Amino acid sequence: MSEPIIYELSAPGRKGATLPALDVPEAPLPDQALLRDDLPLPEVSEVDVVRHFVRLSQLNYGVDLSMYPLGSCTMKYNPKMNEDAARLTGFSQVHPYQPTETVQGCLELMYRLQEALKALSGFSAVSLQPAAGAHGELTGVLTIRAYHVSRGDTQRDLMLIPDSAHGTNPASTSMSGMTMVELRSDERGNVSLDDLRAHLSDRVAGMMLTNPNTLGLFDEHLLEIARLVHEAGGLMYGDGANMNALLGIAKPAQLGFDVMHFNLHKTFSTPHGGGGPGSGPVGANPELAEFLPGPLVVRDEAEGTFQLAMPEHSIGRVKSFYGQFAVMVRAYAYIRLLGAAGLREVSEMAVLNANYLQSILKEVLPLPHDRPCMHEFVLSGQIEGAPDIRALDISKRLIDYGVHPPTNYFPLIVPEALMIEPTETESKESLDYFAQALTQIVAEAQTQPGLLHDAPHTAPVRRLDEVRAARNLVLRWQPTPKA
Amino acid sequence: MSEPIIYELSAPGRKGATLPALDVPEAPLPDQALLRDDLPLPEVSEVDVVRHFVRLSQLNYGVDLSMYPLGSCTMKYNPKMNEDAARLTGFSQVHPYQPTETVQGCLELMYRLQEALKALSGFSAVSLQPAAGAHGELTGVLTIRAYHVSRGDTQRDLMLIPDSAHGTNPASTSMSGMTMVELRSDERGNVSLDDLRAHLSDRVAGMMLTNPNTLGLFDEHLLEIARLVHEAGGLMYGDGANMNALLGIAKPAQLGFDVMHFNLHKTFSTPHGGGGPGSGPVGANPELAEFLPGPLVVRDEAEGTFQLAMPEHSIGRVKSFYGQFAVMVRAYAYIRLLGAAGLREVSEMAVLNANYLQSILKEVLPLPHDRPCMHEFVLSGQIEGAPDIRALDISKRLIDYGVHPPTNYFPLIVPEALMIEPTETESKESLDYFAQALTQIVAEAQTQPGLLHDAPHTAPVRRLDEVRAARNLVLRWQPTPKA
Amino acid sequence: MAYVPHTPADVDAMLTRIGVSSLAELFATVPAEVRFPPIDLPGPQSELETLQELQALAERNIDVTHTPWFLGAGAYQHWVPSVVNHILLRSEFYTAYTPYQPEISQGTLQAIFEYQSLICDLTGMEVSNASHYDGATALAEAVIMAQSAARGARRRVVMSGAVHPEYRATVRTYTQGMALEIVGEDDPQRPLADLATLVDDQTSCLIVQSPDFFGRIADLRGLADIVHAHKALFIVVVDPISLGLFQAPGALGADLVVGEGQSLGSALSFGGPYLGFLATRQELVRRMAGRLVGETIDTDGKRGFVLTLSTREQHIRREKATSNICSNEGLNALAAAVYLSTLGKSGLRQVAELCYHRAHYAAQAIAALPGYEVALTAPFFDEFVVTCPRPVADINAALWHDHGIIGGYDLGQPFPGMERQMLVCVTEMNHRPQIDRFVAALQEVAR
Amino acid sequence: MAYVPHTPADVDAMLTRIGVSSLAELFATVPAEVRFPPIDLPGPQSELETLQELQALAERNIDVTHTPWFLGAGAYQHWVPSVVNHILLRSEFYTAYTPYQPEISQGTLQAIFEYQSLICDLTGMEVSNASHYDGATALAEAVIMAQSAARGARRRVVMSGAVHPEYRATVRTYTQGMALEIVGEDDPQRPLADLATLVDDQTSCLIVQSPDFFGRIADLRGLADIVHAHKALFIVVVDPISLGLFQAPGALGADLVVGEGQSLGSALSFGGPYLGFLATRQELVRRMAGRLVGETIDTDGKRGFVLTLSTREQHIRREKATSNICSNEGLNALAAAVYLSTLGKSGLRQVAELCYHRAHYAAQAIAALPGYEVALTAPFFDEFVVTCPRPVADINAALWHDHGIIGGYDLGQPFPGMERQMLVCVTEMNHRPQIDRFVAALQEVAR
Ligand SMILES: Cc1ncc(COP(=O)(O)O)c(C=O)c1O
Ligand SMILES: Cc1ncc(COP(=O)(O)O)c(C=O)c1O
Repeated sequence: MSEPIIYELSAPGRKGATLPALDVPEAPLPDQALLRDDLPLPEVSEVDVVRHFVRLSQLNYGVDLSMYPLGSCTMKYNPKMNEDAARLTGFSQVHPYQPTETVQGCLELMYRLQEALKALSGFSAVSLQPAAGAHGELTGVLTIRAYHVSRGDTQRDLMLIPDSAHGTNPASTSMSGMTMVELRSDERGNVSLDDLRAHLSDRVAGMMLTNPNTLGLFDEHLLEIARLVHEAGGLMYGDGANMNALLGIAKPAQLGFDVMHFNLHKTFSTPHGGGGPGSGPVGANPELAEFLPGPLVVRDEAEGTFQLAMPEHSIGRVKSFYGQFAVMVRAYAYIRLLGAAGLREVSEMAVLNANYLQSILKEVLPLPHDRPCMHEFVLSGQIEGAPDIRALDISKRLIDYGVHPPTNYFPLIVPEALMIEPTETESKESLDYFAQALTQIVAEAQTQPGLLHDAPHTAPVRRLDEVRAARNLVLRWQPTPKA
Repeated sequence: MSEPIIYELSAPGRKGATLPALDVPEAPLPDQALLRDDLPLPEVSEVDVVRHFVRLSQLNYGVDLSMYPLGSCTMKYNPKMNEDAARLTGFSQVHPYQPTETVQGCLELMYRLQEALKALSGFSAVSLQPAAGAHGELTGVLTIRAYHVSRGDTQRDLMLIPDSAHGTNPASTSMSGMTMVELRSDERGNVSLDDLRAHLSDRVAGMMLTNPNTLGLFDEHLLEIARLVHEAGGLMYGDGANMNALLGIAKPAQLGFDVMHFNLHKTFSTPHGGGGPGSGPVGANPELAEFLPGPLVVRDEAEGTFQLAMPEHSIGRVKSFYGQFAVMVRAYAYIRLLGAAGLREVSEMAVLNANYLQSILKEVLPLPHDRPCMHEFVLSGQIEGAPDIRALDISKRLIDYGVHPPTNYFPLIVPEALMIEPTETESKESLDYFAQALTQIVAEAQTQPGLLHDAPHTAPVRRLDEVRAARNLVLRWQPTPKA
Repeated sequence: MAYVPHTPADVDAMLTRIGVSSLAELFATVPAEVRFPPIDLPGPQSELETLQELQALAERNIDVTHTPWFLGAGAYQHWVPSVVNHILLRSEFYTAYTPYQPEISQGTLQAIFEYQSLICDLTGMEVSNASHYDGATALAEAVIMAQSAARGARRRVVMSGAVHPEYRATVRTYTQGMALEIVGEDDPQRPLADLATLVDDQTSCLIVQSPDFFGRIADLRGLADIVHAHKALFIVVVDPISLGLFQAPGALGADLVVGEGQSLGSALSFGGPYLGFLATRQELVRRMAGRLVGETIDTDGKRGFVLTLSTREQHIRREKATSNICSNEGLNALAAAVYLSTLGKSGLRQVAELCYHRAHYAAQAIAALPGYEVALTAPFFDEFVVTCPRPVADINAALWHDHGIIGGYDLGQPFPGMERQMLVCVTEMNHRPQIDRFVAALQEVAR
Repeated sequence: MAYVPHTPADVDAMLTRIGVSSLAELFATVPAEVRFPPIDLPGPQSELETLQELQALAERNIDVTHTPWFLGAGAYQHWVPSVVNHILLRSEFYTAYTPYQPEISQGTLQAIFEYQSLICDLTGMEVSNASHYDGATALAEAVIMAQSAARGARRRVVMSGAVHPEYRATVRTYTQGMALEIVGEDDPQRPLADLATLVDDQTSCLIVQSPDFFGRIADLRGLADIVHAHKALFIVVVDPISLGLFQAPGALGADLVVGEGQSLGSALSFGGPYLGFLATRQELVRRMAGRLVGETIDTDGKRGFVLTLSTREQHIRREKATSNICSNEGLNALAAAVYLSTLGKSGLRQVAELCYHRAHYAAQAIAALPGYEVALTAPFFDEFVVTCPRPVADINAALWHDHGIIGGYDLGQPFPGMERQMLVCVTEMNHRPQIDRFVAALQEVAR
């Protein structure tokens, strides 16, 4: 049975909510032309709503059900404590424009989070305002732009971006008004130093680098890259999506980055919500700090109070208010519970898990870059003796084994990429199960490829026709016209 | 994939919880002989626990998924607001032995609930202590016993109970030390007046009657029955499981009952929890009030405060503390939101739903007592042309249609009983779907009985072997001995 | 109206189908003279207003999370991991009925099977049922089981006076129609060896509690032999958290172990709903009250769970059932299963140790206060008796009004003559600064 | 350690399989000189202590539920039915990623499809995307869409000064590298007809807000024609709750409708996470930023939902994508879908009416106070400007310190010169006694 659309459950006159009676005189309504006559929303009861969305939820797969090794997404367990913390009335029922004396708790939490991110990254300032990773990128790139502009270095309009980068990096660069230059990767999965040298010039504003990169590899020439870019007058932007490999292992600022975004919704365990909300704070070194978006939280040492303040040459605000506060609560709770030692263990176990799985799976599928990985690794879904099988088929078949597929077709430089990030919250048993499933699927591909082509077999729906969806756009429910 | 037992997920040294460090000096432990050496509990991580129980939950069917017409159980929608109310810190984090001045909010809520139940039932006192329906029965029967004993009427040791009664009625009677006498029902589903008259004597302590009875029928001689029992010196106990038919329709005290239990977990929408907690307050008329279990909440009119007090000749307490407080919060919230008008509408719609469904389904399956019903009705699962099909087969097949089966084999006086209680929270669409499913199943029974015998086909497990479970008792997990 | 999905058009169509012309007609069998009575209740109100009203009531209570707290006496403030409530909010669990249809109730059934297993391991017993209303009623049902085991032929029950007073009261209420003789309660300080001398061949059971109501760990060694020599049953009431550290009664010959499981993941909630647990030996299983979940297989041979031995229960046995209990405390049992799984082997021990060491730290500090006395000789777990220089009622009033502290339990309430005895409880929720503050406050309110 | 399931034995076995002898060896590629730096953070602590610490921080804030409140200005206190949070706690929803694997993400996908449908119906538009970070960024993206629709050939943006100041700031930040000329903001009181005269053939879009930042309902009639005559796009910023009562911008010729969806079921949470919505006409769909869910069928012909038109997005189009947005506000969009479904046709209208009538009641009462002025001529929804006898900063301080009331928004903050202007917000959460109390307090603090 497939679940109806909420509108299909509607019946005229049905109600889902009770509201207080009007306790003041009715005011006259303005000119009828300003008012709407029809509000075509559904009419359903509370029980309809609950059943509908509970049933929908059961059609979904989440970390709370099983392993979710979606590469680049750090789908770790989301501690339940954090959900409770974020829902405390004193956090959830607070207005952003209250007098600061009435929100000292919120401000102190933000301040402590800024400090913790600084401690982990080595940056000298952090803005919590950006709402997600890509938002942090735009912020960072605009910050770099503002820096150059402030120095009169206005010709710097190029951003170097490796071919392994996430699509948001080029897109963020475009939004900033700059132009991207793609750099090749070498056969060990590093940025090609030759290609880098070839593109350095006084038009280079900076470089956007993900490290460990999207192959899960720590660039072997990282310090050298940073030196070269800096020598050319450029700045290093860090895409911190892969920070889960580095907590207590290395500080990005010491690795040569000038500005970087964090993903609280990856590294710091806040739930991804089926597509957000995330949170993408940006850290910067002392030269760039004054350009960060604000307001930031500062501490008035004399009074012991916390206040909001705009950095001196801020690029401006990148959204309303102060950022994704309820996400920050969760991330702070996580950092506070684990402490320095716990966070380092997070990265150690994340990297251990990835290497363990890689050591097993490289015997099952091609591993284009065969060297120790960090928190994730990328296999190629090309199976000997099964030329028709694509990475997508393997992924869909994994669904039948009850685990979420890896990321497909990213990074672009690996053909039929299967990007696997187990995260530290998976146990050895869980990894062994995954390895076993993939091994079995590869065998199936060779003997019964139909099993893969027709997969998934056990999901709530069979394989969906994405081409049809794009050709014949149906983006909203509409009543079927009465015949 | 079936879900492992939590012990099967255990690994030595794995931890699911973090605890504060010891901040006081260690005290010497007592004699080793008083201490245990092994604590054979599972060792799992927090993520193991969450996934395990989330996956288990998905194997369950609840009201939040779809219709649950389990007769006699009043499986109505459980409003979400009530869950929030019961979890308010000021209710959930309060100790029963706090000074009463620090729990005035709890006491006032209990007081208001007592008053509301009195208003709905016409009784003059209500004890909120009993924990469930059966517990209320025991309370009520002991109250009746205490009344007779207090009058020196000690020979009264018989309790009249109709053959349609729920099994808890005879069981409660036995626990009180009294003996039950079963009364026949007549062909219209009423208590047989002749049989009643035949059993009245000065040994009769009282009668336990469910009204509407478990056939969903309002006894046509109710006032007469009460008169006869009272004349014989007996008292009328009401099993209030079916109160959902009577809110604002009739007050049990005015129908002749002397003492009755309410089921907050049925009539007043508190969730059943997969088998409790319930709550079974008992109401009594003025003569019986002094025997109720306590403490009750009384109002000090002078001070405007609320206090706990034991009724003068109380049978004693029937459990520790004051009853299922968090359940009371939910029930009170429900009563308060609906108000007098809303509660009457509850019963009206419950009765409307049952009659509507009965009017359709009596054309599909035999309806042994064909007259207007109250909030539920009982069909017989005997299908013409399908002699091998039992009520259970019909029920199991309903599972494949995505709805919960009715109650089976109760009441005992209807062969192959299918007891159907839709409740007022089901919409007409929902009832029509159910009727259609049952109609289709009856047709299947006649043409493809195997479909029913082998049902369910779509549940997490196939039909389970209950005989094997009882013969080969496995009531706990134990490690398989290492070979 | 809220929670009712009927539109006016629905109602009309349904009445037509039924063949009546009004809703009132549906109630024709209700005697006219009492039909549709006025109900003296306020009118409907919105969800928003209702929740605000309840919030206001809730805020008229003082809650444990905002106050230092030293009150136990049968209901305890213990840490509940966040996961517990998140699982309890899974509505497939809480909006289900008792699992009468096992094929769509495997979640509840397996969870209860796990609960039974965990209780067995904790208590050292062979069988646990699916729950009772609370510790008090579990004890009452255990006494009735002992009666049944003796086939009603033994009328004497020996019960320690150091069993929780409300449990003892509940046993008396439950058994008031059974003509039992309950002895041994008179002196709560009576040594157990002494108490055991009351057991004779007319005795169905001996009931002791450990830690007892006064917090003392009882030495149960040898008692089972005495009881069994008289073919009676040995019933032990325990605090489940103490079993993280102390010997399981099963290892000491208990026949029935019962107790209050509130500490295992249920909120204090002003006294309920709580969780009665009851565990026993395999041979008594058919006399056991309550529900039991057993393992079986489905028609494909796959493991599954069902309610079993229902022939003991009232649906089938009616007046001959082992008990009348029907709805029990399923959701609290689920909470206990989640709690015990999360804490696990090392976590439960850690909780018990924190309670033990902090309680002893507090006891020592209070013992050193002028005017206060603490009996430090008998072993105790997380509760102990303090003899105060003034009546506990006065001390507690001063603690609350002047120091914002909720003191211990006033033993003068159930035990006339003990008005100066306070039962102090210290758990893992009371950290050292809180204990120190309590001790300092006690000193100040000494006179 | 918490949240990490590895036992020492696991770690050993895994290291062996990998072929290294220590964890440290796994990090050999990290330059030795910066490897394993000390981290200046406190040590680990338990869940109990962490939650207590957070609770203490939370209690240092004053929250809306305990205080009369008249603050809006872009973030609103509205009633959220209990069902919303219960659905948000379904962890199949909140622990999922963006639905890249549609076969196991139908829950998220269908919910977003429903969200898109609801936003279309509410705004009167044809297409909605799956969300933006908030209202401000939705507006910035709408401006970029307008640029793109003009193929980058038009550099002028006409924006009303009565658009939320933080939205205007965000537009400027986003577009700072795009060499745009943004005009019209200088005078927030400028009549819209006047503003429209700034639209020329170099203009990509006209941006107005209704209700505007000062609460006024704008009469949008005729504006679309002017804008379209110049082949520019008409962008309207709206308050979604006001659409329960007021005309949908889609019916008034808007090309893009954006706004803050926090009011639709998201908590205030000190400013985030909120929900940006963006809806447009069918012909602009390929220029649209953000995710889109579309209907399709599976291989059995069964209805299902997928992310679609991803060719617009950065995974495929990279530097040519319509936007860089990737993670958006999925869970807030789910909240909005649940909220709008629960309130429904009649409920949303009722909420809007309560806001409207109560705000007008308050406005009239305040207008009657000596020293205060309220412009009652222009139609408004639930916010209005009060001219105070003293600076708003002083009035608010007195309201808070002497009366425990959080007053309105100080318009002097964003608009120098408006220090005596207070933006007062009244919603269905402010019942009459609260309003009366506020009015009385205003009178008292007048000097
Ligand atoms: C490497 C990388 N960079 C950037 C992003 C964008 O982050 P967000 O989705 O938070 O905007 C992602 C998201 O998956 C990513 O993997
Ligand atoms: C008619 C009737 N009486 C009594 C009971 C027992 O109620 P409880 O389960 O609350 O003990 C039930 C329960 O189903 C019932 O239906």
